[in-house]
Amino acid sequence: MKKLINNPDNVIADALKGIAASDKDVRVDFENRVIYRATPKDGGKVAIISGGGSGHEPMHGGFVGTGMLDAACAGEVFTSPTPDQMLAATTTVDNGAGVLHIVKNYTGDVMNFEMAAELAADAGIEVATVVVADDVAVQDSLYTAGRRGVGTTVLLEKIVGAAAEEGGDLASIQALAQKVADNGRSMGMALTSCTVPSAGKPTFDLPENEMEIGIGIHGEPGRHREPIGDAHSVAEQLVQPILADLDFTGAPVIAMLNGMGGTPLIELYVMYAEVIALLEDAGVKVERNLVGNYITSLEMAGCSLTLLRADDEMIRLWDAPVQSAGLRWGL
Amino acid sequence: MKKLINNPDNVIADALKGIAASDKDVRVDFENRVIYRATPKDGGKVAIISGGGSGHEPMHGGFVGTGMLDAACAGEVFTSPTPDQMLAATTTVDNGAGVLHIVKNYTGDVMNFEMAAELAADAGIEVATVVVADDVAVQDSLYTAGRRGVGTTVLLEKIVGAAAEEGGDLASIQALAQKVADNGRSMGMALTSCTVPSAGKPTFDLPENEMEIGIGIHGEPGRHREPIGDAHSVAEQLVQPILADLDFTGAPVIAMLNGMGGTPLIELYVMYAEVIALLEDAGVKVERNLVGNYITSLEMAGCSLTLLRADDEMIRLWDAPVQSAGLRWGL
Amino acid sequence: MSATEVTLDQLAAWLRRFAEIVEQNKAYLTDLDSAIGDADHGANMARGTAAVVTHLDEANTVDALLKKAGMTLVSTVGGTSGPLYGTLLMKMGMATGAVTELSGEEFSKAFHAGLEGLIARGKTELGDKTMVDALTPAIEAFDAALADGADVHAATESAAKAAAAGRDATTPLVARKGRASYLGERSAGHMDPGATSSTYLFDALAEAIGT
Amino acid sequence: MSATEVTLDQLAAWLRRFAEIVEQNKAYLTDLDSAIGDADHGANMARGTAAVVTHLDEANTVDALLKKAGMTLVSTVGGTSGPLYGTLLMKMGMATGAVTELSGEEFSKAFHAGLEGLIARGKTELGDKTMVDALTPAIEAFDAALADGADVHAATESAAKAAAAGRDATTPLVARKGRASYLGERSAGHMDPGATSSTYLFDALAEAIGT
Ligand SMILES: Nc1ncnc2c1ncn2[C@@H]1O[C@H](COP(=O)(O)OP(=O)(O)O)[C@@H](O)[C@H]1O
Ligand SMILES: Nc1ncnc2c1ncn2[C@@H]1O[C@H](COP(=O)(O)OP(=O)(O)O)[C@@H](O)[C@H]1O
Ligand SMILES: [Mg+2]
Ligand SMILES: [Mg+2]
Ligand SMILES: [Mg+2]
Ligand SMILES: [Mg+2]
Repeated sequence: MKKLINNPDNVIADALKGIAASDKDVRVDFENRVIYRATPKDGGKVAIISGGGSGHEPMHGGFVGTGMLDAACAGEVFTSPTPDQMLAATTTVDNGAGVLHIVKNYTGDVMNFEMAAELAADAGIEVATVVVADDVAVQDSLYTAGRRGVGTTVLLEKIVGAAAEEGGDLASIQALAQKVADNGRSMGMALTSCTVPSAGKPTFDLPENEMEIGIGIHGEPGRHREPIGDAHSVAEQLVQPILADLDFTGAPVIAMLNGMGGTPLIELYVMYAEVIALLEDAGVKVERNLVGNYITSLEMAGCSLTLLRADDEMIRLWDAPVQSAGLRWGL
Repeated sequence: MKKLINNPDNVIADALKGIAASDKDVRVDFENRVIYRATPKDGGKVAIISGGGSGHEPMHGGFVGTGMLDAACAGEVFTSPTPDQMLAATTTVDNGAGVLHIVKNYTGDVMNFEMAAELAADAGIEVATVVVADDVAVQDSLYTAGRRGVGTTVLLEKIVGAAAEEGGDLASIQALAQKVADNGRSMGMALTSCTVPSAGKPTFDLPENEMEIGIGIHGEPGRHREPIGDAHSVAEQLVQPILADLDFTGAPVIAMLNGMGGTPLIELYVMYAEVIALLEDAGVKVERNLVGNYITSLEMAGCSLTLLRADDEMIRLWDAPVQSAGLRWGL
Repeated sequence: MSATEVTLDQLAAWLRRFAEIVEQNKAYLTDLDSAIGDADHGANMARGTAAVVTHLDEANTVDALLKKAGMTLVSTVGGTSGPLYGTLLMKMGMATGAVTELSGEEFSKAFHAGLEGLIARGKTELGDKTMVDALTPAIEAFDAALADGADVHAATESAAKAAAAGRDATTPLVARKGRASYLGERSAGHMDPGATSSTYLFDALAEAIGT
Repeated sequence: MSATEVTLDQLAAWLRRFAEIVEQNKAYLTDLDSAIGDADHGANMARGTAAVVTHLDEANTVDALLKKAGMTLVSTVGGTSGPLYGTLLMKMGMATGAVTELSGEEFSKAFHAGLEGLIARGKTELGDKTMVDALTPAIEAFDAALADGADVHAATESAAKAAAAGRDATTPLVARKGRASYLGERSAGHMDPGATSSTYLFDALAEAIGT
């Protein structure tokens, strides 16, 4: 295992120290492993909390800041945080206007956030929850855990964060969050596996000439394997299932081409050129975009595409100022 | 070779398409492979140009924008651009106030920029040049090519870009650039090799339990190999040679902990925590920092540390607004 | 010697032994989770059970012991197994009362309460390829053995055997819950990690009561 | 047949053959550059020499041919080898004048002019472990053969042999220029990639004039 770490069991604690040392705009609660804004917004702002397993940096801690999250809970690598952490975060950030929990649709995340919400409600805090389940790689059905929550989470945190900054109330923020969740779709692929530090070896073996289509951000196997294609054919395998799942024409679209952590930026640009050409052919109008590492899977090489069928209001909120380690503009 | 590309010979052309599609703040000259600001600053501003081999993204193209570069020339992967490219860029951006060429100290880069400067001078354009040679891994001597230019380039482009934005003249800008170059030091290491697309295989083999200390950003071998240590001992091997080379106490320091392209952000934070602890012990006061991928080496796993012994003026210029794909704040 | 009661000490020994077996099989659990999940089940269970062990001396009653163990799992594990194993033990504790030993019947009642809580939390059914597929037959076998007149120790041995059979039966199944469900048909042919760690719960119990 | 002149066609054939040999040895040159450089020398030289070939028909005189070839290398290669090989050919062209053939002596004069330009651009000396270590002995051998009364073809064959010997002699050297110099003592034991591509220049010349 080739990693720049100390003890594999201390990766989260060690990384939080680095985050605290490098980012003066956040405050880290080391005991509860929660990252807060250094200067919370005062007044009756709805607070926005997210969290999940670590190993997806900059998500979520890197999105704590003005115009985005109020707090993020860091779980162990690929393991959802515990209810205690989320309860601590919820209690701390509540301003009386209520708290939105942004949850990615994994059994663990959903259950732990659920328990935290129950405890917070007990303590008299109003909590609303949005669950992101946007990964079209997963064949959805009533009898499964549903789709995984992936890239749309990033776009949702930005848009909802801006709305909260403007002073929306909890009900309207939750409705907006649900709308974003309903209109986002993602699809990912991997060239190589990630290695969970405590496991000490790659989660899966992918032969030198193969790729995995439909990979999850925790290294969960995807739809199938096949020989590595060129950027153009990989782009087709990301774009097609997304467009087959939801109509993205006739609305402004926000696109994110996301690196899984081990993909050079130059390759993401090559992929983005292919993706945008396919979307243009399909009559999809991308009005805003992100190209880079936003929701990663440790050192995995690969990428994912997220499309959000937005509206003018979402675009306006997208453009609103944001100042976090991971996203920063307009301020 | 596991890469998201089409034909290995077209990587630069393809990536430039993606850059043009994703970043509305730049304009790409595909023929000359130059990235320009979409809206050049008018008036008599000194123009700042950089360039070099590709594969180090976001450097340099990602640093084109308000408060930083006016243009960047993209060479083939790890191959300096040609004089034609730099001449085209120089001619285009010159406003009458002259042009600064930012060059990293590699024989190819120096020679190609030199030829471009000769041709530009012939065309009546005032060109000044700063050469960055900050890599302490290289044992310097009068009889070698000198030190490699690495991370200080990023800090220099930011600081000098801000000074040019404020309207400094070419002589003062060149003096500032030289001062930054003289006061920056870097040291890097790798856990894995990069793979040049046209080569099709890793530049070097590094056994599963070994790391290379003093690696270059083109996969040039470093000082030595040794068994992988923990983050703490790796941090020591980066910090010590830098502090041994220049006194960083008694001045505000800007630190950059840079990922080589394939290193997860969580590991960079673990490393940064170790680095900052060592610097504190040594009495070095880090006033500003960057942690992330800024000057990469394709998919190489590893990191580099850059320290700049700054002064109040440099810190002020560092804090000045910048709006580029790779660095963005204050705007 | 025929054991009719399970003592507080035996229950503490049970959780201690559970932690040991999990620690010994940490890499194996993670390997199973690598195939159809995210390669953390071993680390999750080892972290949680080790934390449970540090609190075993604090409890003077069975309910306190089990509730504390459950809460410790919930607050140290995270992921899917934290809330589920945590709920199992917490609900067991809530079902026993402040006693210092349990009869076989009382133990069975606690198990059922725990399993029900786990199933409610996880919204699972038997056959979804989860830990429930090992826990359910184990508890049923425990009951059946007691009904057949077996002592508690013998009943835990039956439970352990049934848990193992339930675990083995997860291999051909297509997962319908948890992370493995994302795989669809590709989840078939792999043993479920959570069902595997559940067998350790009964192995540990049989050992703790046997000694 | 004893060749005393080198024709424009032979010079075009030379550069065409150089491009072929480079293309055939592209991976090898890159391998050599991987060991002590940045793994691009094969791609650099192949890209540049292929571009040179597309312009060979445009020139009617030796100087035009060589200058265009040199400029093409400069504007398509980049890196270290672009300006250096480019300067070599440009300066050779500047030294010949608008002729359609060169005598052995004229060719030698051109070579010297080219090498001088290259050395001035690269600030190198013999023994720095660069292409100069193959080019210098090759040109000296060319002169010596002519002085010994050899015809131009035989002289190019001597030059090619000397280039190869010069290339081999780079192996034990510690690099003092270029990217390999960063390695210090670790550069010893590796053949220089640029010296290797330089030998192809003379191999190609011997073949082009021999035919
Ligand atoms: N809904 C559920 N109900 C019961 N058990 C479940 C459910 N979902 C998953 N599991 C169990 O959890 C195990 C995985 O646990 P673990 O790897 O620790 O959590 P995660 O999947 O969050 O990484 C699975 O092997 C399965 O036995
Ligand atoms: N200063 C110099 N003078 C002459 N030749 C040089 C010099 N520096 C390097 N070289 C030659 O250039 C070769 C490397 O060329 P190439 O790999 O194309 O360029 P780069 O080093 O820029 O990647 C070396 O093998 C060496 O022969
Ligand atoms: Mg997990
Ligand atoms: Mg090069
Ligand atoms: Mg798991
Ligand atoms: Mg090279």
